[in-house]
Amino acid sequence: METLEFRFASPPAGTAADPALCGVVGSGNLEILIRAGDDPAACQLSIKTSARGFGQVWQAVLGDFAAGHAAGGTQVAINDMGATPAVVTLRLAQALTEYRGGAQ
Amino acid sequence: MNAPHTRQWDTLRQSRSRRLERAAALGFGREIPAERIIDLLEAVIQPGDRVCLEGNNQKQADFLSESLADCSPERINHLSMVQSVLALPSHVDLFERGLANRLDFSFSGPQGARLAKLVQEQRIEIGAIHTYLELFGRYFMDLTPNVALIAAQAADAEGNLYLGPNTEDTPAIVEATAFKGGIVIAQVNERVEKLPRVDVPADWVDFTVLAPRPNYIEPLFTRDPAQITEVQVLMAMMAIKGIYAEYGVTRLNHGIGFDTAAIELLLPTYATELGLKGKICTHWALNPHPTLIPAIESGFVQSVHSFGSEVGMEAYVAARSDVFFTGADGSMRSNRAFSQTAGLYACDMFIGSTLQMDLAGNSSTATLGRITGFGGAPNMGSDPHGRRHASPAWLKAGREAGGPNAIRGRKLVVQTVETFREHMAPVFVEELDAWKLQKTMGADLPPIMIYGDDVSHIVTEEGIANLLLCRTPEEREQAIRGVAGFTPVGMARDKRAVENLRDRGIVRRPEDLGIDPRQASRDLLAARSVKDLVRWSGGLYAPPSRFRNW
Amino acid sequence: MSLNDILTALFPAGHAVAVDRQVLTGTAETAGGTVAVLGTTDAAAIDHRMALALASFVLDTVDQHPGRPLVFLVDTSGQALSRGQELLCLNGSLAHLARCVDLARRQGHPSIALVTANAVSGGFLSFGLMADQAYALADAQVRVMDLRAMARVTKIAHERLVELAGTSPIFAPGADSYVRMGGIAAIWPAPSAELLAGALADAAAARAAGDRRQADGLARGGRQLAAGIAGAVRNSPAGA
Amino acid sequence: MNAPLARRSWFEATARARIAGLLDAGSFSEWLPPAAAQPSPHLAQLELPGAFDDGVVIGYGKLEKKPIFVIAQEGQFMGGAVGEIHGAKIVGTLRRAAVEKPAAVLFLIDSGGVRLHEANAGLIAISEIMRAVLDARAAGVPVIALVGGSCGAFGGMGIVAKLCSAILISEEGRLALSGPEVIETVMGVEEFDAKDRALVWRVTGGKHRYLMGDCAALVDDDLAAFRTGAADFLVAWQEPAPSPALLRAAQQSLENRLAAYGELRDGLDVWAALGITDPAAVPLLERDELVALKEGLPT
Repeated sequence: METLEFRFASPPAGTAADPALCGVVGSGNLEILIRAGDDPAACQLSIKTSARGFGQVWQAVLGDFAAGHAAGGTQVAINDMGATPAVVTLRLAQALTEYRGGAQ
Repeated sequence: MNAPHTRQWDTLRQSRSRRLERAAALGFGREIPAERIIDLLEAVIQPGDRVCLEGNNQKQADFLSESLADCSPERINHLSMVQSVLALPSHVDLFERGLANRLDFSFSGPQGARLAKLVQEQRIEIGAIHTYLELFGRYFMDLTPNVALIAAQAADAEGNLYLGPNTEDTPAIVEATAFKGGIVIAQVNERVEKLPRVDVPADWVDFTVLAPRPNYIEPLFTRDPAQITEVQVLMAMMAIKGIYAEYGVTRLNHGIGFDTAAIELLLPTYATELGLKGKICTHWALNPHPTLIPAIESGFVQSVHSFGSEVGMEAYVAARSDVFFTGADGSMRSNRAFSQTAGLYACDMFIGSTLQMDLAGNSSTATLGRITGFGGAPNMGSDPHGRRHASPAWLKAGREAGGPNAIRGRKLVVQTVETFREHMAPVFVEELDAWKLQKTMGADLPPIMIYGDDVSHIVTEEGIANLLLCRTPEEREQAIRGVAGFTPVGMARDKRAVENLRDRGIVRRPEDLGIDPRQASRDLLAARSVKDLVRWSGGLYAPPSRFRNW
Repeated sequence: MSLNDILTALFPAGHAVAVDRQVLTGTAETAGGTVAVLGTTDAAAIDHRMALALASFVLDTVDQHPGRPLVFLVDTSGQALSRGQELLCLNGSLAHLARCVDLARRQGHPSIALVTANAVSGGFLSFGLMADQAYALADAQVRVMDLRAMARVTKIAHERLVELAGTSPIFAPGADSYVRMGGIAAIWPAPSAELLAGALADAAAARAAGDRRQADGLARGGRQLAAGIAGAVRNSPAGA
Repeated sequence: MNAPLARRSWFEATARARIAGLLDAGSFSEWLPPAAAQPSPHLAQLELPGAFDDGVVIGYGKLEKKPIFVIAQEGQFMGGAVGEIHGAKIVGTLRRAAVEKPAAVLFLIDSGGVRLHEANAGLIAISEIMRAVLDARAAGVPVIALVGGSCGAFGGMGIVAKLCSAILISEEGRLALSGPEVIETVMGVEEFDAKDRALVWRVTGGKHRYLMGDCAALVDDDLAAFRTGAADFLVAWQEPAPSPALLRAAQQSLENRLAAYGELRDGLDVWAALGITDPAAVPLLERDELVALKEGLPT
């Protein structure tokens, strides 16, 4: 297992009432928990992943997410069981939508 | 001038007669008792013979294969084997036990690792790895069998054969062998008074043997919808909206796999919502995929011709004779040679998946330490220059590739892949493993399944790359990198060049197609379990036990 | 140690315990009076017949001898591994046995279990662990699975499991671990009438206190989370 | 035909989706929700990522306006297996139910039993769950097991299921003690061919358990069907006080069953012995047809 921490600048996501959880820690899948963070202009992420040695890929995937979405002011915790970047990207988008109350 | 040497012009026929006489001397008639099969094989097969062992994609002459492997290597050796598929352990036993030493084939699947080992130990000489059609073609040129060992469902008293729905390769094998002085031996599952239909006439068959158990048939094309992922649903949506709809693809073949199963299961839902019923996917060269049932039941499909059958689909196929090719007896007749021909010449599109793709778009399913071959994909996944008839999809693709004045069309050859496979293995690579494999195996060619210059589109979760519209090798490379996601190949893209390609519609993202990835839910699948498929079929589909959860 | 030696050591005042195909049932005399003795021997793999025989004996005791303590002697390698057994819902018969032990408790029968040799998973769950308190002889094997099999199933290196087993009672096989986890009350160096008398004396109090195993596991340092979590659930806001 | 499209599969749904489909819309509140929880440290010690909820979701809500406690195991996380935190969450919920007396506890079981990575904690936790189920029931709170997930109810959780007031099961659901793979590994493929899935279901599957009376109801693999099934069951059910008479009757019926079918090895044989004229057709029957078949059987 590997633990990774990232912080990216991102436009503010707006305030959400409740944390949101998306996905399940199953083979090739992951769970993402989004809750309010302390810096409205940054998205903080912490990842625990079963697959070692993919820090650079995570950085690229998560960096793209933070740049492409308004995810500032959030704290994102991920438990990963070998999800591919495609799944991670999809799940992040779903989790953020849910966090912001289902708004598209 | 000397008197001309009198040449014998019927050595093949004479050889055949001697073989039959040897069998007769042992007391054999045309019906061979199973327990004496080895005596027969040792009587009619000679050292150095070319033997075609019917190993198909699905149906296997397993009893004859095991029996041949049990023959004495002192009496039978130096055989040259020709067969489509090496699927069974006994297929490789022949080489390990010293009966055979040369092989021409198409696909080895599960035996790929043992085969690679034998090659490295120089205990087997591989003539070539073919596509199916190529191999069948060579049966009628320079690889005509002396003896063919085939599998049939039933024989009658005269020796006529009924092949059942899994006709597959049998007609091609028998025709090549029986009409060039060869011997045809068939294992049958049953002897009956009256056959449902005659697939092979008795005078093309020399011997039949009632096998102790029915021939093995692999349910190769059954994909459990429960295993289709959201990412595969997303890619299927993109393929349908960005390729099927845009080109109006009516005639096509789907490769095997969950990616294409997802497309089949989106036809009754997503494609119908897009108003595509009747406009796409009407005519197929395809095995009876259980995942096609919902599309058939929804009225999408007019016709399906099949390479082989699929275990459990027999009753369904028989009950949908407007769609499938069925005999007067009601049951399906498949035929790999004809269906491959249809796939090559009569289809506007092939779509399939691969394990690796390089920057030129070459794709390969070869992995180190395994020789697997590629079956029929290279036939279907190639643009046939011999095609002369037009269709809207073919013309559109041709004009995209060659400009408005193009003098021929193009087949759509689509590769659909998630950028990473399981265990984070990248699909997009700088160099295919096939090149290393070529070196270690000392082969003439790297085992490339589909050549990059045949590929028209690549679909990944990141988007669609239209290679037809690329004008330079550099553009092709950036188009491929532009959909290669977070693989090293994808991350090494020239971002400005890719954005430029996107502006020109060469690279298209889901949002460019009006698709929100968050809509990619398994709820869109017309069936989400094998049980759903059974329901769609009205109870006619009877899946094999291993696919059941009831 | 043979079953007879164990019975003699536990019940010097005498016992009438019969063994029928690995199932033992009977009575014995203790300082506190007659007790019902029941259980299994020779690492029995519990099947329907055994579970029903034990359940029947518990029900008979409840019917005929109100309040009589139950002493379970546990030697089980787990459940019978058989298609025929599963066909008739083996978990159902084991659950039935557990319900009978639970009923006896509610009807005022104190109960203790003594692991004499082996206690493994399903067999242990169905009666040994249903007693008010469980004990184990010093050389008894108590486990879900041995480490080699566990390494195979979890795909974690055997060496790593051995290493962790030295420090963590969470998965390390052995009666010691179960004591630290709160699942077993104590380990007996040898079967003895004195220890039995003490255990029977404690059983009534244990019965009244309810299931204390989480608290015991916490107090003994083996199971540091369970008690707190269960308590947090109790104290979470709102409810029915 | 659109029947498959209308269904929302229980088998496929996550624990959270099952709860959402089961209870009155919007009525569920979670105890120890992910944001307030920590994954299992024992898994972390073995270098495995945990889940915030440790694979089980607990809380309260309403079913047809009745107050309900819910326990839902997540079969996709480590096979729904019971570890220390997972088990303690279940035990805590059941103990709270015995005190607060909701109309029922709905126990959505989807588990292979003990989590081997935390084997001792898991085994003891299951024992605690067994006692807590019986305590809740003795307090008059029905505990209803709902079984229809991909992991079924196996091992200790198979025993727990059978300690509940009733089991509602789908055809896809399985209920047993040892997994077929375990039996095959130890006893050989002749004893139990785990790859013969039709056989696995004939021995452990929902239809067989329902026909044999081990499960109170057979429901379709559909969230709405489980909801309706649970609601209907609660309307009709009065939780009985534990009594020797009840267990005597159960003992008698189990003994009769063992005597009658003890030598059989396949559901087909049992169904024939039950008086079903065409046992081979049973696996293909729809739920309603099977329920009608069972109701028409000689008793």
